[in-house]
Amino acid sequence: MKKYITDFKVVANEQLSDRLFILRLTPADGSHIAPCRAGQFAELRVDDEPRVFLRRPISIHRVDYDANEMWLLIQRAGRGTNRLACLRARDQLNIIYPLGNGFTIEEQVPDMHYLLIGGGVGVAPLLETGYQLKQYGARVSFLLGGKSCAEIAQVAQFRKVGNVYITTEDGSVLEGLDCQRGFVTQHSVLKEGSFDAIRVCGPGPMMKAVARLVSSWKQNERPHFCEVSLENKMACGLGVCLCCVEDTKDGHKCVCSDGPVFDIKDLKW
Amino acid sequence: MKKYITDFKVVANEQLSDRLFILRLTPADGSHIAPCRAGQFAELRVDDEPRVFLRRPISIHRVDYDANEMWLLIQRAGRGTNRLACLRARDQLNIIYPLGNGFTIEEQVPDMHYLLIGGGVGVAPLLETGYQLKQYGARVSFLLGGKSCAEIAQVAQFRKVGNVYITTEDGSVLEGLDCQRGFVTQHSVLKEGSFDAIRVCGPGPMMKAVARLVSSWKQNERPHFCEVSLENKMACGLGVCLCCVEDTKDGHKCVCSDGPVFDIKDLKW
Amino acid sequence: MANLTINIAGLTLKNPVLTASGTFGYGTEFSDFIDLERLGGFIVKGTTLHPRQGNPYPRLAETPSGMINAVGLQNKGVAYYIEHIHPQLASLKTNVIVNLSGSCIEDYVEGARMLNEVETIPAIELNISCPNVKAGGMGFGTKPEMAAEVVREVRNVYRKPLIVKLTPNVTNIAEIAKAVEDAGADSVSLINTVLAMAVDAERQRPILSTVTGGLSGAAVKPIALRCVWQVYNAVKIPIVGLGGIMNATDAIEFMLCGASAIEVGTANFIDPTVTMKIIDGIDEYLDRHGCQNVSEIVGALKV
Amino acid sequence: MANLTINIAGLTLKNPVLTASGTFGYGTEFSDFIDLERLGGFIVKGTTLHPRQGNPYPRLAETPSGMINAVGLQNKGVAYYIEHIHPQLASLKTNVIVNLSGSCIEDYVEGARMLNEVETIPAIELNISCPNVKAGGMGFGTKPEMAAEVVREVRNVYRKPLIVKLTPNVTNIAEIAKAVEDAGADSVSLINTVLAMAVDAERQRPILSTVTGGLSGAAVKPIALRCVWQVYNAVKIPIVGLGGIMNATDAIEFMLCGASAIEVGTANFIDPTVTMKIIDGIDEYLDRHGCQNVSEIVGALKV
Ligand SMILES: Cc1cc2nc3c(=O)[nH]c(=O)nc-3n(C[C@H](O)[C@H](O)[C@H](O)COP(=O)(O)OP(=O)(O)OC[C@H]3O[C@@H](n4cnc5c(N)ncnc54)[C@H](O)[C@@H]3O)c2cc1C
Ligand SMILES: Cc1cc2nc3c(=O)[nH]c(=O)nc-3n(C[C@H](O)[C@H](O)[C@H](O)COP(=O)(O)OP(=O)(O)OC[C@H]3O[C@@H](n4cnc5c(N)ncnc54)[C@H](O)[C@@H]3O)c2cc1C
Ligand SMILES: Cc1cc2nc3c(=O)[nH]c(=O)nc-3n(C[C@H](O)[C@H](O)[C@H](O)COP(=O)(O)O)c2cc1C
Ligand SMILES: Cc1cc2nc3c(=O)[nH]c(=O)nc-3n(C[C@H](O)[C@H](O)[C@H](O)COP(=O)(O)O)c2cc1C
Ligand code: FES
Ligand code: FES
Repeated sequence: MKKYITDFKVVANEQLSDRLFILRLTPADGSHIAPCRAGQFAELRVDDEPRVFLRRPISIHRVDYDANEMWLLIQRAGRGTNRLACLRARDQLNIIYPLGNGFTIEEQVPDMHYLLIGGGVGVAPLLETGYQLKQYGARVSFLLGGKSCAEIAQVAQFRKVGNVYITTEDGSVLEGLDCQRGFVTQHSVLKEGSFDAIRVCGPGPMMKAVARLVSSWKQNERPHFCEVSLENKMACGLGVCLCCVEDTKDGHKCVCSDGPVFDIKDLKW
Repeated sequence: MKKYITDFKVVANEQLSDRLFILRLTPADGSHIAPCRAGQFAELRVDDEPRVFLRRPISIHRVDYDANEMWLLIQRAGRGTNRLACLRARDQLNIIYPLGNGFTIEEQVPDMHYLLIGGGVGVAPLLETGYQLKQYGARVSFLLGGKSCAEIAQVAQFRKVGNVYITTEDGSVLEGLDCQRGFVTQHSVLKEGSFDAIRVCGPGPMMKAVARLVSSWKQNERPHFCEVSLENKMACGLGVCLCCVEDTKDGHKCVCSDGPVFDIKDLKW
Repeated sequence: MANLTINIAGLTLKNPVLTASGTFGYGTEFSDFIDLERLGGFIVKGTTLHPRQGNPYPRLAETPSGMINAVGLQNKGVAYYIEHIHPQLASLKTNVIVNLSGSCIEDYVEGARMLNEVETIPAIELNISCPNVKAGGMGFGTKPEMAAEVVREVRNVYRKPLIVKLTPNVTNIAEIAKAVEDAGADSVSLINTVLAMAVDAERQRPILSTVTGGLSGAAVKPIALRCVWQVYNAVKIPIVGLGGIMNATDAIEFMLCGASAIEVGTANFIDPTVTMKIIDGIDEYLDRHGCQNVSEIVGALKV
Repeated sequence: MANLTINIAGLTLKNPVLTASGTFGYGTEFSDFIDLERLGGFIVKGTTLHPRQGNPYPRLAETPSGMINAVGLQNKGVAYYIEHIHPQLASLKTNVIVNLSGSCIEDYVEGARMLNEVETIPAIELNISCPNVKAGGMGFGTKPEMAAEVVREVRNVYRKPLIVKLTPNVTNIAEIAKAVEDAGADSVSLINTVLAMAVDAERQRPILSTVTGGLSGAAVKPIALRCVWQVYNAVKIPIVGLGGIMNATDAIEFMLCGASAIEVGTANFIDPTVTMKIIDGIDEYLDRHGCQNVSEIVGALKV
């Protein structure tokens, strides 16, 4: 897919909580947002922050082509994201996008039921993924985990797209949703045979737990049955510096260009 | 004099022209501004600008103790001053002040007539100098030079303190003032015997021209008859790094701590 | 519009702007952003005779105005490059230069011999300065005799322009440059990365899997400029300057210090279009300073 | 409140935070901002046997995350220091260490002999690494034999703790450290500045009067950490680490890599109170990590 380097203008910066915020962006020159595949990401240049030298990779949370807006769901983690959190409407942001491969969407099999599992800010790429899957006629459910309900972002948005199941470590619940105490792998919805494909994005341990759970399942024999979106520190985001490698069964692969999405069968987990 | 490191809050940033602006500052914690001597300067930390590592020295333009405000008159010169130009009301600015020695004010001789000569942004320290001289009962006149009238800043402010004489290279004039075409050294007011002391701040060639002109005068035998305020790149502003030296008759002297004000008789000009 | 053409080591560059090995992949990754054929040339990823998996993860640390990498020459080997990658680049109307590394002299020589046979590879950059490999790499670049020996042996089998890439991690870089010049190098490029380290204080661990790695980016520019200047005063062969070049002004500073051409590395990560801006900026500078030819500014520093 | 006391080379520091020579004047310039007696100690301006005017102006260039200086050891000489400056500092309840430089071995020895007599000077830092002087300076620090010789000669006349300050501008800093250890140094401090250069592209001139100068500040931290780590793995004497320390985390990184104490240099220019924040930050870190003594983190890096 063709990549672009574009100045975006901040339409709004919505603070969801102390640590989470959503940047709604539109190209500063009024041009159209380029087509993005679900699960792809963007590299943001963080200006005005002396301690940030490299761009920061952020998943594409949602592309609203009608409003010509790209949404990014971002968690403050350090210098770069703290700076981004200060952006105000009309500020500009230089972005390279769309990057990486994205989740596989089985375009030939329209009635598949996908479970999209997210933890923490890892829910970010799942919203656009849900929308795109629905466009191809798939059924979509979300399983979102967090320490407490308050930490699970964008639940209302996810409910617009499909069923939402929740696990919380503290047992807190959200009205009207199937909330269970524990980790995502412990939710009763996550059972062999219930879903045709699984897509996961979240903390490494969570993704590994899901991978362990599903790898004995029969469906797991299908290609792309379970895909995970990995993170890694990145310098280029373009597959040229080889800094972001994951050690796969096929040797070192770049998370930025061979991933961030990998089939768990290709990983050494 | 005791030095302070203080967070100031921007009260207002007044754009005087494309290149010149005035920052009106007050201590963020509401404390009183420390006593400053005329001709002293401050070291400003420029945040949020990756290409600025060191502080920037800026003269103290005016201290209004009643309003508890310090004014800085700044000209955009590069990365740091461009950044400062973007400051908005309520932004904060970390400042070390007051630094350097300042102009000599002859406290024992109250009826002296001082001529304060300024060129370009070099007029900055002269406003506070004028006020302090008047406080000691001295008479003050200003001789301000520039390419054109439009480039001479703060004329109205200077008129509140004393007579203002102007030279412009393009011959442009300001209503009601004695404006002459040429350089400051060519203004008719600048004549042997007219003034008891001269204080100069401006571009190096201008200060040297004044020094050359007056050094044959009889008054020049008085100590502190003609003082100039020098510039130099600075790292510390405290006299410890020895980066900002001027080669004087008494060897290398630090512009930041032995100066910025020097008696022309001590310089190798 | 000044004439930007420059000759180095028998190689004609349409302008002095190259890209640095390991920071530009095989060029094609940038074709969405820039016109590769506008470049003076580009230098592909570090290549070794045998394939290498490189170092374990983590390979990257961000530092003030720079970054440290510990990639360790991950690549598929010279044969694979010649057979599968180069054919896609061969028709590009620019110089596609191969960066050749090795862990012993025999590997360098064999790699160079193979590359010598490929007509569409106009030159090689001999990397005797990689700080990220255990055997060889920088080892060859830190001793004048060793550096001279590998260059001499490669020179025997390699008939085209031979650029030797030097490390700044030495007491006297001019001495190394002189040694490789005497051994037959047509040009030297410098600097490779500066040996460095980053620590995660909270976890009390090194950030890189290899503990130390190579520092690049804006932070190293002052060191690189000094190296170019020292080498310019010691050798007669043309110099390719690099290290922390982020914009046209930086590039011009290197040329004033004696570089006939420059390479852009880490800056490509931050702005993939930066090379085009640098070419335009050099052009504009030459016009402004009344220069007809870019060569007029090479070594033009007034001291 | 962990115990911050640390012993280096027979010297007791109430905490590991010192200030670097040439960046802290004679300490008193900072007394408006900090309580000097809270410091583990400070190292005064580089001092030579004979007075020196230093280099001509300009002496300063700003660089990405750093600066280059070319001061060239401007100072009034050892005798003047002992007679006029030291008496004002002698009563301070902290270690006032003198940084001694020289352009020949005799000068080092004579200076050390004089300083040895002053009871209130608890130690000297022997600067064999200044890049900004023509004769001597860094010259002594780049060759193991030369370094060893000057240390041996000084050791003969100097009976108190002797810290030798090393330059990073060498191929193998561990080898130099080993040589000075063998020659009798009680401790090594590193790094001095990195040889560097800055150019004014518009004026086509070097920015510094001396063309090259010494790079310091945040930009050099990754290089300094690497040097400390290399030396820590080579010598047994305690290490004083410095180079680009801007905050407590940086300081802790150096200690994890093997520094028993640290020096704060350029950061003093940007925040004159930074040393106090570093002391507090180390204290807080030790508490958070459950350490009783600051010595527990020295060399604690898990590799
Ligand atoms: C493909 C991809 C997609 C991502 N999508 C999102 C997203 O949609 N929303 C979001 O909030 N975050 C996302 N991240 C993580 C985000 O890139 C990091 O949180 C960010 O780079 C941290 O930068 P910082 O300057 O704020 O923190 P720093 O000050 O650089 O570091 C703070 C902490 O974050 C860690 N960190 C730094 N960079 C990364 C990285 N690239 N990956 C993981 N940890 C890192 C550091 O080790 C440190 O512990 C994504 C990462 C990748 C690789
Ligand atoms: C004691 C003193 C008082 C000063 N008072 C004022 C004042 O009241 N108002 C004002 O506008 N300016 C004043 N200056 C000058 C001001 O410090 C510089 O213009 C400023 O530091 C430039 O920083 P920059 O980041 O904007 O420019 P940079 O990007 O750093 O440089 C832009 C240009 O300015 C030159 N420059 C940089 N630093 C200095 C410096 N310290 N002195 C002279 N030239 C420099 C550079 O060589 C370059 O050509 C004063 C300087 C000194 C030493
Ligand atoms: C991620 C990365 C990989 C690199 N790989 C190589 C390599 O394979 N061969 C080589 O000679 N230099 C390699 N280098 C060094 C660069 O080519 C260049 O010499 C160095 O980065 C300094 O230039 P810069 O500051 O412009 O990046 C690499 C640098 C980086 C950052
Ligand atoms: C302006 C300046 C002057 C210096 N003078 C000396 C000196 O006289 N003697 C010395 O050993 N080191 C001197 N240094 C080097 C510092 O002590 C220190 O080794 C170096 O700056 C690295 O530390 P930093 O990055 O924390 O500044 C000087 C450094 C600077 C910036
Ligand atoms: S970040 Fe450079 S290859 Fe992935
Ligand atoms: S700026 Fe450091 S001594 Fe003047």
